[in-house]
Amino acid sequence: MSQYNYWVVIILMMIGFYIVISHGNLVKKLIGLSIFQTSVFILYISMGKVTGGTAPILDPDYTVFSNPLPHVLILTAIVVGIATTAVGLALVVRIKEAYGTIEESEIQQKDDEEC
Amino acid sequence: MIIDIISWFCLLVGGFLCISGAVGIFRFPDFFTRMHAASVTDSLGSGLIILGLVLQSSEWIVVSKLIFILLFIFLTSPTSSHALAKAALHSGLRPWTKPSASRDDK
Amino acid sequence: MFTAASAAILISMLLALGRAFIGPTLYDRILSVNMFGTKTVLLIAVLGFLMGRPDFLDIAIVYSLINFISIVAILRFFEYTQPSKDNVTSADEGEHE
Amino acid sequence: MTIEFLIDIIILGFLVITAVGIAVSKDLFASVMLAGIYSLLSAVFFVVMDAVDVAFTEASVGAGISTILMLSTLTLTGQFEDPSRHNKILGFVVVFITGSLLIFGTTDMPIFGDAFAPVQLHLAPHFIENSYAEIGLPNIVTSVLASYRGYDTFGETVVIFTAGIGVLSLLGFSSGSSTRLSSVIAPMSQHKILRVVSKILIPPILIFALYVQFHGDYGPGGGFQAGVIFAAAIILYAMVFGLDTARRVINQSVVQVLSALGVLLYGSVGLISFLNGKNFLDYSALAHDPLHGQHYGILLVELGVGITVTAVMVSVFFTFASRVDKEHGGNA
Repeated sequence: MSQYNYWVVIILMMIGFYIVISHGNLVKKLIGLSIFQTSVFILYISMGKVTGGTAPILDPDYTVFSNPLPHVLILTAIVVGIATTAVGLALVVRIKEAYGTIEESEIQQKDDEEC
Repeated sequence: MIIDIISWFCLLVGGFLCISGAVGIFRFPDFFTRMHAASVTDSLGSGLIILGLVLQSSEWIVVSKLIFILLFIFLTSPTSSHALAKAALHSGLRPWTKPSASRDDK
Repeated sequence: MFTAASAAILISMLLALGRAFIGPTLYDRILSVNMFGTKTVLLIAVLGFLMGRPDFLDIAIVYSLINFISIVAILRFFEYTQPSKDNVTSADEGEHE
Repeated sequence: MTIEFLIDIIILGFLVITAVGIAVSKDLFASVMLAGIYSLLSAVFFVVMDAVDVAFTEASVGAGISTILMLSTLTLTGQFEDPSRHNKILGFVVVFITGSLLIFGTTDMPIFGDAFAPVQLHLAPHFIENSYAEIGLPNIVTSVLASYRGYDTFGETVVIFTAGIGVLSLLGFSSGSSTRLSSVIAPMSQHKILRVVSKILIPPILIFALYVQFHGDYGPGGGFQAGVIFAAAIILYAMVFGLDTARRVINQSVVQVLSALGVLLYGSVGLISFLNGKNFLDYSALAHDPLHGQHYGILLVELGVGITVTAVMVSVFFTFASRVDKEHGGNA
């Protein structure tokens, strides 16, 4: 049971990966990508946890703190993640305008017809 | 000691109300009855749980934050329920009536 | 006692999650997302007490506010995806109270 | 087994169930809503893992902005996905093999929560023991974010700014003539109670965002979180009272200038310490007492981050929403 968190991280990561590679809809792919991303966040935060520790905000009542470094990395990664997701969604909207669809196979088909 | 007992009572009753509301949302036959179960027990349940926490806290900053949470929940939860019910009614969803009752209300 | 309260909240979260899965209409899903949000606020508040550092209630405050915004967003954008609303003229009578 | 670990197990189980639900659902609207639940759950998980600052960020980003952007995209691209999936079995095989290899890899990982794992021995003890003497702030995360790793955070802020520019250049700077047609009917005009409650709630949200911005040195919070919350209040206003009304209150070109201004503020704090003969972003150069210098530096840098994040989120929302309005004639 001691590796439970890491197993869950891998399961979530694989679910996200599966959505990205086997679904054709571009918005769905982005949702899968965000699941994948969150699983990485969970991995980092799990590694920073110390048993019996508390949140890394200094307080004279506590001596054991969890590792603050992963928290910093993930905090910025979340906001950067939403910013890049916004760019991805903007691309999807443009693709919809250019091709009339956001299904991967249909886009491929239209590209082939043009060649 | 008395305060402890009161707060435990509040937490337990609040927890019970949360579960009963959730059972309602799971078991009731249509959207409007589910919404009724959810919103009625949600307000009282969260109110009681927050009250129980208030009685347990010693610092005034914690108490005031809890009261803010309660205030926001009491403002937002009924509002979103109301807006949701209105939107559902607009979209053509009709309240569930007993199957044997007359079906002539559209 | 905090343990019992958090257990109750977790059970109701599970039931709301179930409704979010099976909910036949999208409104059921919105309802369960809303309920899930309220439960999350409560769970974070109770967890703060359970772990002995109740001064982190700011997160619960944020949730109670952001939840409302996301429900408004869902309703706002959901109206666009709906088909025509011609059949509700009778319901519109009571709008302007 | 402690109660914390038990809650950890349950929350992670919920996360897996929700992720499976997202994968299975054909209705993209339902997927987005489940993704909202997924984000709520991961925030609870972060609280259980003591990462209160991260939970704060996830709370304001995941449930709010992310859902709003996904939904506005869905109104433009359609609600349902094509059920014909070409490489279902191949995908499953690839995922299964990769997953098994990774799970095999976890046997080498240190035990969860081990205080003597390699991660805990390198930098963290220095931060935990010395940050109060060196920076003078109780919140170690803020100290590390703004001071020890200030250069890194500067880079992240620039990435957010660049993403904002990317969205603007993809979806167009101006909304053109169609807004004139739509300005007559405000959206959600039929939801009177919603409008009143939003009017009541927007000022507390803005004040709370300021509290998060300036209290971030002492508790959970900081520029990133405050920026997102501030933007969320403006987005709420725009959704309830109409995009044009919001544009009249907050001019979009001002927002675009502000997004650059935040990055500039951050960079110029670094330059000032440069000119005073210290390293780039070494805040002890800002005042005679190094500790005071650190305080000033962190305050200014967090302010810059907050301004950039707010401006980028608002301008991204405005861009998406004006597309939606154009597509659907502007009224609900």
